[in-house]
Amino acid sequence: MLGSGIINGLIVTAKNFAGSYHDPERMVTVEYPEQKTVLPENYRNFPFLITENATDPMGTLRCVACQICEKECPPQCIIIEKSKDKKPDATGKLQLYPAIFGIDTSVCMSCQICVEVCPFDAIKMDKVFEIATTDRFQDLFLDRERLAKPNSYYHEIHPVEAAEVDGRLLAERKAAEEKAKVAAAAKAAAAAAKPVVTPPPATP
Amino acid sequence: MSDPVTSPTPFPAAGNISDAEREDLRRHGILMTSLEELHNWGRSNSIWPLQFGLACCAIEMIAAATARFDIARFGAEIFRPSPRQADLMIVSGTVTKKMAPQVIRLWNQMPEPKYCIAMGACAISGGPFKQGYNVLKGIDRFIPVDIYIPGCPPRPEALLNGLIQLQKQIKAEQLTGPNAARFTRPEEPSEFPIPAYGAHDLVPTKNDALWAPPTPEAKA
Amino acid sequence: METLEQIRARLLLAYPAAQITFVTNPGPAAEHSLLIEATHAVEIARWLRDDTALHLDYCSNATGVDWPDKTITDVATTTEPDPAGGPAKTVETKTTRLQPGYLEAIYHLYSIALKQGPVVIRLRTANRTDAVTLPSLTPIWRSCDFQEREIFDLYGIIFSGHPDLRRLLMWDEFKDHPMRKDYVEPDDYEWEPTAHGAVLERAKPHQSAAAAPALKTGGTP
Amino acid sequence: MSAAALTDSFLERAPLALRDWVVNFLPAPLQWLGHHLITIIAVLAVFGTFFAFTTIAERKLLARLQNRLGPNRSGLPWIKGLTLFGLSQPFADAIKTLTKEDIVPAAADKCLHFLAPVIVVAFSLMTFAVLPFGRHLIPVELDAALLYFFAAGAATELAIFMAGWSSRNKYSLLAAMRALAQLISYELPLILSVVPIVLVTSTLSTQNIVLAQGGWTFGFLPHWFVFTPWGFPAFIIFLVAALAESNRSPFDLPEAESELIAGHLTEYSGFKYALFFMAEYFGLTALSGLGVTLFLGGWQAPIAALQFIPSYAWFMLKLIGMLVFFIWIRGTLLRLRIDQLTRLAWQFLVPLALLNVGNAAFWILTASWSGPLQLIRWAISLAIIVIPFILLGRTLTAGYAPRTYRYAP
Amino acid sequence: MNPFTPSAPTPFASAPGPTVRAVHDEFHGDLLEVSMGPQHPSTHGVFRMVATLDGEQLVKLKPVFGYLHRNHEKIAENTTYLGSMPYTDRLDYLCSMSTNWAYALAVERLAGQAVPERAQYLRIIMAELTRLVNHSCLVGFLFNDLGTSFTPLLYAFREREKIIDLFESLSGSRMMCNYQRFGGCRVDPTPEWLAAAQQLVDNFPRFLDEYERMLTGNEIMLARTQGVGRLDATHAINAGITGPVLRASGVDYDLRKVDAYGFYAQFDFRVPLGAHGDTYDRYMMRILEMRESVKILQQAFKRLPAGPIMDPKAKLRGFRPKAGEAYGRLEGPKGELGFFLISDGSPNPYRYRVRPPSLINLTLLEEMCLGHTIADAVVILGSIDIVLGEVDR
Repeated sequence: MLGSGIINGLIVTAKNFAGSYHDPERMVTVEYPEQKTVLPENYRNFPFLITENATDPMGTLRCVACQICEKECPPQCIIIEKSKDKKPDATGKLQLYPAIFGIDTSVCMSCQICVEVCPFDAIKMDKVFEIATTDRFQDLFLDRERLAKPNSYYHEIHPVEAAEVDGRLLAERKAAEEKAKVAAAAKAAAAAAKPVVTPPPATP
Repeated sequence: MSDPVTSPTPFPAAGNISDAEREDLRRHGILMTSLEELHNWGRSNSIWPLQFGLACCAIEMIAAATARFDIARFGAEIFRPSPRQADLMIVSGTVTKKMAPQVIRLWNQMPEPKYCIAMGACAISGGPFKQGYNVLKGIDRFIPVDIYIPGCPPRPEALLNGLIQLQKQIKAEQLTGPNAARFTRPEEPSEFPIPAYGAHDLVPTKNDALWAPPTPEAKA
Repeated sequence: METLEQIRARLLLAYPAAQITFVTNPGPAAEHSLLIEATHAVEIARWLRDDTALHLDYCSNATGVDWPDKTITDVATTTEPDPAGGPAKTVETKTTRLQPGYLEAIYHLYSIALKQGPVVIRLRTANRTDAVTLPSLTPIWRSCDFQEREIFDLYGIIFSGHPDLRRLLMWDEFKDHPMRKDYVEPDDYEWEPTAHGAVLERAKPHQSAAAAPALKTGGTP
Repeated sequence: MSAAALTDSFLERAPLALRDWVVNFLPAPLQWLGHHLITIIAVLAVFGTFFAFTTIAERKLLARLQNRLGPNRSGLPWIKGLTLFGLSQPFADAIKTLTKEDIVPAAADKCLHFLAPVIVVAFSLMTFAVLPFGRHLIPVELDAALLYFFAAGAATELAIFMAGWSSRNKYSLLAAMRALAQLISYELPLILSVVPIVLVTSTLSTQNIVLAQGGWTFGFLPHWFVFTPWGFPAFIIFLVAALAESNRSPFDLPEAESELIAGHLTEYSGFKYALFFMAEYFGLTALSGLGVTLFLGGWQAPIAALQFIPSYAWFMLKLIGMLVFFIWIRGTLLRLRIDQLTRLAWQFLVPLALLNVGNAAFWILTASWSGPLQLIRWAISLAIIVIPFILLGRTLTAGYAPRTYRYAP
Repeated sequence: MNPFTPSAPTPFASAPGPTVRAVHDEFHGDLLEVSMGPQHPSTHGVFRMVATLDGEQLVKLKPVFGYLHRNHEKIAENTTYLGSMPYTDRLDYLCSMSTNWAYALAVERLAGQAVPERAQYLRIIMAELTRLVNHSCLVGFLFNDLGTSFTPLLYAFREREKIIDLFESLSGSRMMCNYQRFGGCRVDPTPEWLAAAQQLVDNFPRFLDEYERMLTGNEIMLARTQGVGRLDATHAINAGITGPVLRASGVDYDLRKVDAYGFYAQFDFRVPLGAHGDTYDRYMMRILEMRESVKILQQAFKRLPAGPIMDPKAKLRGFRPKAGEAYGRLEGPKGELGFFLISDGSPNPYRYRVRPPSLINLTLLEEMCLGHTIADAVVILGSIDIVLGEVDR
């Protein structure tokens, strides 16, 4: 009969109306500034740089200025300038570091490709999204100082991933140390066997 | 962007007293209000955006209006399709050169006081598509933008955050005095020239009176 | 479905005057194609659509490709017998030639009725400047309508016989064909804080004599 | 306490007493003027506030229908952290719209463009004059109150036409045309749906119509016209026509947002837009008030035992109920097309309303039937309306039915 | 009706819609030209239609494109193969997952790249979830065009948010998932994720039932959509219309069955077909396809094998396919989504072309709308389901 479809519709909306008072399925509003949705572990917004030590962020950047991310970044929003000198990284090896590292967040498309291609686990994705601003030239270009965040912060926002990365880095470091040790031992043995021959330069 | 020079007023009017002072008076039971405050309260709680989506960010703008995020809580769910009734233009998405004249025309059709939010990387700077030949590198080349919300696309919460910032900005606006809001000053333009379609690009490519990126010297 | 060679053979039977070249695709996809001479393109297209064994009633994709002029270095190796009777000598003669550029329109045809395909056909213009006219296949497959307009817009191929050949994406006053490889983008590089590589070259004139990337705020530690 | 004492209690008399008390301060020759002015101011104040809260109620109810919260944090300008559940939202909107720049398009007919919102508000307010808000509360006691109401109500559509025509906007023009088509189509069923009541009560006075609905069977079955076999269909026709007259969803064609931007309002900004907005709600409120008056017993209490609650409170409650129903409809239904809109009016509502007039006549003729005859009277009366309803409904929806689909083999 | 009539259709001879009554000739009335868009509430973005009206009736309708032409193809030709992947998210921004897949499919064909089994299953899961997102949003928008006060749209978005949350917790972004890679997928879902997805899918039919109860039988809805915007099969095929719009006209052509790309051949699902090709059929195709998608998803969750999600030979950086060309296509939620790639052996594609279903499905828009009113035109446009990012690219 004419009208039955309309009445069915009215019943559905009435159900939703009533449900909005008692059924959390039918009242899904999250009152944003007061309540916040828990961002998932994988959430990504803009990249940041990891520093090993929070007290000396610029001195302990993991980034070695290899410029892979600069090249791979699809919208080309990363700029890196290599340092002229080298300084020791966490393992004590001498490495280049970025004299300039800038990301233009007004261009960045949060695609995470920089993170994927980084061989040093130096750049990761941040979760901060409340960054509305009134001046795009000043506030949306992030330089090295504003990009650097300590490893502890990384653990805070991506606990699972950070633990995995740290484990991997530690294993690599250990392997490197083992190798160095073996090399040193071999060198020592060689030196003991043939004291006359000058040892070959140690390979890093 | 246009921060007028702050000159000290010798006799601060009621509207010019600071928040702290007002809080202090409040604690003593004195309600200090003024026409200005009432006006700003009304405007900041009734921001009707223009129903106008350009690209990907428009979906997140719609999402901000849906049940989960509910922009209605701020009194801003009345998306007016006609610019005549809108207070806020959310430029949500890539502004192409073909679209730019229309966007500026819409802005010109909006009555004062009006505000503009550039939502997402594309609206701010052209974003990932800035290398494209038909993409305008930022809507602020032609119209003044109050709030920039970076992200690609920004979460609906980020849009709400931008809206809250805009509300704060409106609440801090003054109607008179040297720091008066833009829309009260007759010398500030309300309409902006609309570029023409040229043979290779828009003519002109930017509004020089409005858009001045910092030069490296100025920065250093 | 018949192989492309069989189709070509049948086409040549039907249109003996037409020039139909088999274009091999060296990649793993091995989607070979038929290069069809422009003068017979419409008839051949109609034949492909109406042929009962093929019934290619659906043109999925029509696209333009720009092949600019290219200097090709041919290396010809010839073995010359040593007149002295020694081992034959291999001589490499390098000849450079200018391969004239052309614009190409590629159509991917399928059959919805027989659920088969694709058959890829190509049409080529004579050059990239003045002889850029190709016959439109829109009267055969309506789906080419917007796609051919797009090719006209972005590549500048003029499709004769198209019912409504206007620019599709760019505005009407626009002069260039932006998808061509030699297109120069308009200069709007005033603010490029992360310029490097090609972008830096374009941005340099806008930056001051210092030409240093902006925002060198971070000092060396 | 006797019934008379109940219906004439202090609360019932309070508004009148207050008015008389104020009027007495005036010199005698001016008292009639004061009398009317106070009435007008009271109506404006009450329904102005009512309008404000209708808008927030609509926004909140729609929000709840859509599983969200709706405006809830406007608060007050001078107290931080106070939200008042967003009840101050309409006042914020009012302040904003009042201070907004007013744009008149260069090409517009300036005079008509200005007049349209004024007229639309004026006429929609005039309709309140004849609504009996309570036992003793009626601004003007007119004998031809119903005629007056419809005359004033129809004028608002003309104002919409003025707005659409004067804006010189193509969308506005289309909206204006639609508004006229809608006006002509729905004025007829609206009036025809009221005719049975005039027939039964033989009066055009709204107050008398309400009085005619007084009384209860067994003390709890009110003698409202909606509970009669001719009154209920008339009420439904009235509801549909009222929705169309006030341009509400599903008949919001003149300002069809998804088709015509904002229809006749496209070129209106600031205060003038607010006036239209206000007029829309005034019109809706007035039509709902008329519906309450004609079909839902006006200010009469639903149960005899509840008579101690003053009559104007009952009127307001019923009015709110009607408005909530309209909001509910708006939250659910989709828009008709213009040809379907006119078809619904001319091929369905008008014939049905005409039949219903006959139905009412039958009801009057058989007023003396009682006992088992009463049942027959009900059955015949119901048949007169239900059978045509089904038949007309079938022709109206001929060719439209849900379908079943096949799947690919 | 046999859609495959042997005689060739003449595309411009007759419009498939009802013939336009020449009322204006009789009354010498003026025609009104209305430009709808690029800012219009129901053009779904910055699409523009220049409509010529006779009263309310359309006598001419010219679509105007390009307001969102953001040079995707040109940018992709200057970027590496991997670098274009996040751009494909922004093509059809409602269904980034399936657009990702279409691009990955084309590149995998171009490079001869194998994909492990688990990744294939994950791709199907993502593509079908995307279909649910797209179709539920579409019907929401369609009802918005039909004049509801956002209620169905908000119900649809309520469900969309649930799926979007899944995407976000897996890929990190709500809309721009950037999830597929050449040779597999980027992230392996955890068992908790799969359980949550399974639960969502199990509950989805309940939403559909409620939605249908609310609107499918509604008399106004029936009157507004049935018989509106008819499209017959012959014209539809000739105009290259694909996806649910084509199937609503009764043509059995679903690439999941025809090409059986991915592992679709192993799944049991049906392809719904319409009979009238009108707006109502197009709406119902979406509803029925969602029900079939739920079936596919349930099978996929049941059978999801363990194993790697990336082919070990796949390269992330320095990806250079051999010279050649490939056309990869799949059944996107909006129709046949194809990518045509020409490689010259360099890290960037020489030619990168998107075959946009949204654009080509608009080919017959004018013919479908003629003779109907302006109110129907927006509904017809809504039922075609376009996304401007894909139309203009």
